[in-house]
Amino acid sequence: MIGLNHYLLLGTVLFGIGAYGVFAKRNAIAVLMSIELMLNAVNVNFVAINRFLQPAAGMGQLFAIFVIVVAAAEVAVGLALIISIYRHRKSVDLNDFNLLKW
Amino acid sequence: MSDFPILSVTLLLPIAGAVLITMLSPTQKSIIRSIAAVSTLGSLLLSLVVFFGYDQLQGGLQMTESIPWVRDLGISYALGVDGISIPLLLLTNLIGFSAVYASWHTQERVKEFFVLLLLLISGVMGTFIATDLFIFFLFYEVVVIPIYLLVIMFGSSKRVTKEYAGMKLTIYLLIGSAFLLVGLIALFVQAKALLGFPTMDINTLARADFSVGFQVFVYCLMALGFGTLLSMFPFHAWSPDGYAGAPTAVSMIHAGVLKKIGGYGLIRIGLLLLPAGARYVAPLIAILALGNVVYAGIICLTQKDLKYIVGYSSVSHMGYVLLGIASVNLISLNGAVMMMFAMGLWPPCSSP
Amino acid sequence: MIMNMDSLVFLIISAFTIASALGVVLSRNIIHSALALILTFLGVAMNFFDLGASFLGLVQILVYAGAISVLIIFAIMLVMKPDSAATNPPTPSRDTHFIGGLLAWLVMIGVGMAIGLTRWPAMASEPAEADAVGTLATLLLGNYVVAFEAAAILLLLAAVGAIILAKGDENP
Amino acid sequence: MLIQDVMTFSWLIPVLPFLAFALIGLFLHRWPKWSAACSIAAIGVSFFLSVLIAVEIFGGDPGRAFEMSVRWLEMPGLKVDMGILIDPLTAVMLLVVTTVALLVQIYSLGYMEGDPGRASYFAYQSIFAGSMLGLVMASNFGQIFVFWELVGMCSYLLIGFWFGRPSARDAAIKAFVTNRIGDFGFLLGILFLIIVFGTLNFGELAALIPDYHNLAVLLPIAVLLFFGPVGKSAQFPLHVWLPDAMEGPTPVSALIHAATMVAAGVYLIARAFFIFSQVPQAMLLIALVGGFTALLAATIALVQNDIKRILAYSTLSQLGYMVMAMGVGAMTAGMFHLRTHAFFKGLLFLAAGSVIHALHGEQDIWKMGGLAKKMPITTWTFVIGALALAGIPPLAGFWSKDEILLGAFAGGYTGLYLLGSLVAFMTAFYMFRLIFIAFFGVSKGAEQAHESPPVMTGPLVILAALSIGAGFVGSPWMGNVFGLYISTPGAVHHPVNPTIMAVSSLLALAGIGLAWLIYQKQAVSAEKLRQRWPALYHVFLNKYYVDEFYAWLGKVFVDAGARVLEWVDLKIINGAVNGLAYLTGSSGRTLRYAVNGQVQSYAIWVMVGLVLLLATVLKTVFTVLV
Repeated sequence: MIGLNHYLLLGTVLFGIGAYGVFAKRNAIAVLMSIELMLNAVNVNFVAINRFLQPAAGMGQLFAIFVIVVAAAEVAVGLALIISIYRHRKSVDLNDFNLLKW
Repeated sequence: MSDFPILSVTLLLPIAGAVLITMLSPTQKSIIRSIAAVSTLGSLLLSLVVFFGYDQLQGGLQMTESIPWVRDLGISYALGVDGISIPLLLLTNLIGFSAVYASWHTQERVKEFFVLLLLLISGVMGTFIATDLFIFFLFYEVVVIPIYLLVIMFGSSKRVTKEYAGMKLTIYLLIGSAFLLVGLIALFVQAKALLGFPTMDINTLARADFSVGFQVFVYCLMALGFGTLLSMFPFHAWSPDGYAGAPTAVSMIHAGVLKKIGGYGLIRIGLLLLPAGARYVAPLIAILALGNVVYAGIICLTQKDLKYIVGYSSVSHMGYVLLGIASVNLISLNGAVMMMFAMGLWPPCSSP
Repeated sequence: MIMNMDSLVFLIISAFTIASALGVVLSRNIIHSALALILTFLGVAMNFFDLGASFLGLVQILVYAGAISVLIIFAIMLVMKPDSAATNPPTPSRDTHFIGGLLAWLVMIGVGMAIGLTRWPAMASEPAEADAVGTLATLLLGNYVVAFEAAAILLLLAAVGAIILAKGDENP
Repeated sequence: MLIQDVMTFSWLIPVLPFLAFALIGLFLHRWPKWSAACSIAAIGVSFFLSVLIAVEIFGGDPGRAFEMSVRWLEMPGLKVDMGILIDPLTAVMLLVVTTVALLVQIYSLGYMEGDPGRASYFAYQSIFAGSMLGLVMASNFGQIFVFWELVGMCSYLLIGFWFGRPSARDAAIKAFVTNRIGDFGFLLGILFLIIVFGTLNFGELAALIPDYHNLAVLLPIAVLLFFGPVGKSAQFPLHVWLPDAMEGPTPVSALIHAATMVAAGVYLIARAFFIFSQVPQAMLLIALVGGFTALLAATIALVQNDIKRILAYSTLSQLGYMVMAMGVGAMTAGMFHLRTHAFFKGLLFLAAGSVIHALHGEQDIWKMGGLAKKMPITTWTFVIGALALAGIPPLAGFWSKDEILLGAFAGGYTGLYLLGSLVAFMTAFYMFRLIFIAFFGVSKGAEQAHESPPVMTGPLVILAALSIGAGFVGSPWMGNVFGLYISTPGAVHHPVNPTIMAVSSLLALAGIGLAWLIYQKQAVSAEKLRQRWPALYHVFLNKYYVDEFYAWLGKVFVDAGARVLEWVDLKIINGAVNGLAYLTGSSGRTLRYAVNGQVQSYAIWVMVGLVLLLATVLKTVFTVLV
C-alpha cells in the first residue's frame, strides 16, 4: 500500500538531486533549474501531506500554490539577473561570479 | 494654561522645524536658516516660560504630561520638569539657539545641516524632560545619530581625521548606551517583580524597594553608561577628538549639553532610583572623578589647538560634576547641577 | 510485497520523475537539462493527479511545464555558447563536487530517517472530495486574502524588476 | 537726616561703578569722552558718599558699625549672604579707594589721551573700582572672595591692556596665575571656615572664634587664609607678578598695583585679624613673611634701572612692611601705613607716569636727568612723595612707618625691628638714587620734555597735599585719632617712643645723604661699588633668580608632567581603544577569506547547517525512542 511515507521519500530524493545540482553545476541556469527541482520536491510533500492528513482543509494545496507563485517570481528575477550579469561578464559560469567577494 | 502641553511643544518645535526643512529645496538657504532660528527661538522662549512658570515653593515634578503608549510594558510618553531638569532644559535651548546662530553662515549642505542640528537639539532636550525611562533612552539614542553625521559631514580633521573622530564618538556612546540598556532592563524586570505591574515611570520605579546588591550592580552599569557619556576617566578618549573634529555648532552642543546628559542621568536615574548603590560605588567614582579633574587638567597644559584645550578642559570639568555626584549630598548635587549649567555656557563662548 | 494498481502507478511515476530529475543534473548539455526539467515537472504533475490534486496538477503543467520552462529556454538561448555540448559542465573543483554529493546524500538519508521515525496522526484513506478548487478559492479569497494580495504584488514587482534587470542600460 | 540715610544708601558705592561699567560696555563704548565722563561721575558720587559715611562713622563712637545683607544662596549646611559692613576700617578703606580711584581716573584723562582703547580702559577702571569697593564693604568671606576674584580679573585685564605687546600679555597671565595660587589656598581656608563654624559672616565668626581653642584646626585655617594676602599683596614667594604688572598703563599701576588692590591682602588680614590673632604661630609666620619680603624687595630696588620697576619693588617692600606690622600685632599701624602708602605711592606712580608721558614711553632712569627744570610740578610732587616714603618727618610716611617700627620693637620682635630699620634706610637710598639720577643731574636725551597738562598735575598736587597731611591723624600729638577708631580685639598699642622716631628719621636722612654722595656729588663711584661686590649686584639685579627658578619648576614639573600625561592619553588610553578597534578589524580581515564570492560555497554552508540541524533532531528523536 502506497502511503504518505512513499511520497515523502520521493520528495526527499527530488530535493537531494536538486541540492546536488546546486552544488555541482557551473552553469547558473542549471543551478536555477536545480533550485526548481527542490521547490517541486517541497510541493510534492505539501500535496502528499494534504492528501493523507487533512484532505478536506486544502491547506497543503494552498501552500503549494504560493510556492509556485513565488517560484515563478524567483525564476523571472533570477533569469533576469543572469542575463544582466551575462551582458557584463559574457559568462554564466558561477566561478566567474565572484562579485560577492570581500 | 495648565492644560497647554508646554513641554511637548518645546520638545517638538525643533522637530517640526526639521520636518519643515526637509520639504524645502536645498537652495532656499535663507528660508531654511530662518526656520531653524524660529523653531529654536520658540523653544528657548517656551523654556523660559517653563523656567519662570515653575513653582519653586511647591517643588517636585511639574508641568507633567503623560500619554500611555505601550501598556504591556508600562511605557508612556511622560514628560515633566523639576529643579534638576529646568536649568538643563534652559541651557539646551540657549545653546541650541546660539548654535543655529553660530552656524548662520554655513554654506555647504545647509539643509542637511540644520535638519540634523534640530534633531540633535530635540534629542538632548528630550532626555532632560523625559520622566519615563524608555522615552529617556529613546531620546538618548536619537542624539547619537545626528551627531555622528554632523561630525563626519561637516567636521574638520585635526589631530585625527573627522571620520575617525566621529566613529570613535559614536562607538563610545553606543557602547555606553548598551551598558545603560542592560541596566534599564534589569531595573524594569526587577521592578515588575517587586511592584507587581510593569512600569517605566521613574517616580514609580523609585518606590520599588530594590535590594542593595541589585542596586550596586545596576548602578555600576549606569556609571559605565553615563560615565562614558560624561567622559569619565578612563572612558574619555572620545571627547577631545570628537570635540575637535566637530563643526562649531556641534562642539557647542557636545561640550555644552551632550555631556550633561550623563551627569543628569546619574543624578536622576542613578541617585533617585538606586541611592544605596550610589553610596556604595561613590568612593570609586570619586577616585575616577579626581582622575578626570587632575589628569585632563594637566593634559590641557600642553595642548596648542584651542578646541583641544576646550575639549580636555570640559573633560576636566565634568570631573567636578562627577565628584559632586559621588559626594551624594544636597550641597554637592546643587553644585553639580550649577556646574553643569555654568560650564555648559562657557565652551560655546570659547568655540572659535 | 503485494503489488496493486496504485502502487504500480506510483512506482512508475516516481521512477519517471526521479529519472528526469537525474537527467537535469547529470546532463552535460544545457538544452537536454532543460528538456529533462520539463519532464520532471510533468512527472510531478502526474504525482499531483495521483494524489487527487487535479487542479494543482493543471497549475503545475501550465505554470512550470509551460511558462517557466519556456522562460528558462529563452534564457538559455540568450546566453548559450556556439557549441551546446559543453554548456552544462559540473564544477571543476572535485572537492565541491564531492562535498555536494555527500551533503545531498546526508540530507536524503537524514530526512528519510526522520520520515521513517515520525509517528503520523490518523491517515485519511480517501482522497478529498471533488470540489478542491472551490475549497482553495474560499481559502485564498477568505482567510488568506492578504497573503494572496501580497503574492500578487510580489509577482508584479518581480515582473517589473525582471524587466528592469534584463533591459540593461539604455546607453551602454 | 541725610547723614542717617547715607548708611542705607551705602550699597550704591560699589554699585555705581558697576553701573558705569555696564553703561560703557553696552552703550557708550563708541564715545570715549562720554565713557570717561560716565566712569568719573560714578566714582565721584561714590567718593562723595564715602566722605559722608566717613563723617558719619568718625563723628560717632569708635565701636560703631553698620551692617545689612540679603541672602544670596541657601541650602542645608550652607548659607551665603551678600551684604555690606561699614565700620571704621571699611570707612577708611572706602575713603582711600575712592580718593585714589577718582584722582587716577581724572589723571587718566590726560595720560590715556588718544589711546584707541580709552573706552574699554575706563570701563575696566570702573569695574575695578566697583569690585574693590565691594571687597572692602563685604560682610562675609564668601562675598569677599567673589570680589577678590573680580579685582584679580580686572588686574589681569588692565595689565594686559596693551595686549599687542607680548610682554604685557605674559605679565597679565603671570599675574593671574600667581594670584590664582594664592586664591586657591584662600578658598580652601574659607571652605574650612564654613565646615568648622558653619558661617562666613565676620561678626558671627568674631563671636565664635575666641571660644574655639583647637589650634590644630585653627592653624591650618589661618595659614590657608593667609595664602590669599600672599598672592594678592605679592608677598614672598608669590611676589613675582607685581613687578611684571608694571606692563600696564601707569595710572593702573598707581591705582591697582600700588594703592588699592595689592593692599587688599593687608586689608584682609586686618579684617580677619580676630582669626589670626588667635594663632601665634600664624602671626609669627605673617611677620616673618612680611619682613622677608620687605628686605628682599628693598635690596632688589637698590639696583633697578626702570623707574616703574623701582617703584614696584618699593611697593613690594612697603607691602611687606604692612604685613609685618600685622604679624607683630600692630594692626592699627599696618592699616595706617596702608592708608598713607596709598597716597604717596599713588603720587609717586602718577608722577612717574607724568615723566614717562613727557618722554614718550621712556622708562630707563639713566636716559632721563635734568627733568627738574622742565617739569617742576612733577619733580617737586615726586620729591614730596619720596620724602614721605622715606619717612622724613613730618610727612605722612614718617608717622606710619614709625608706628610699625614701634610695634615691632615694643612687641619684642627686635630682629624684625632692626630689619625694618635697615629697610627704611634702603628705601630712602633707592628713592633718592632715582631722584638724583632722573630729575637732577645732567640731561640725557630728555630735552623735549615738558610739563604735563593740568588734568594730570592737578591730581599730583592733591596727592602731594595728602602725602604731607595724611599722617597727622595718627600722630601722637593729635591724640592718635586713627588708632582710636581702627582697632580690633587682639591688636596692640604702644606708647610713643621718641628714640625710635629719632633713629628712623636719622636712618632715612642717612640714606638720602648716601644717595646724594654717590649719585649727585659723585664722591663715591657707583661703578666701583658694583665691581666690588659683583655677585651681590647680579643677584639683586636678577631678582634673586626667583623667576628663573619658577620657570624651571614649571618646565620640569608642569610641562614635563603634562607631556607625560598626554603621552599616556594618546598612547595608552587611546592606544587601548585603537588596539581594540585594530583587533576587531584584523579578525575581520582574517575571517573574510572564508567569504570567497562563490555562491555555491555559501550554499554548501547552508546545507551543512541543515545537516547539523537534522542530526540534532534525529538525536533527540532517538533519545526519546531509546
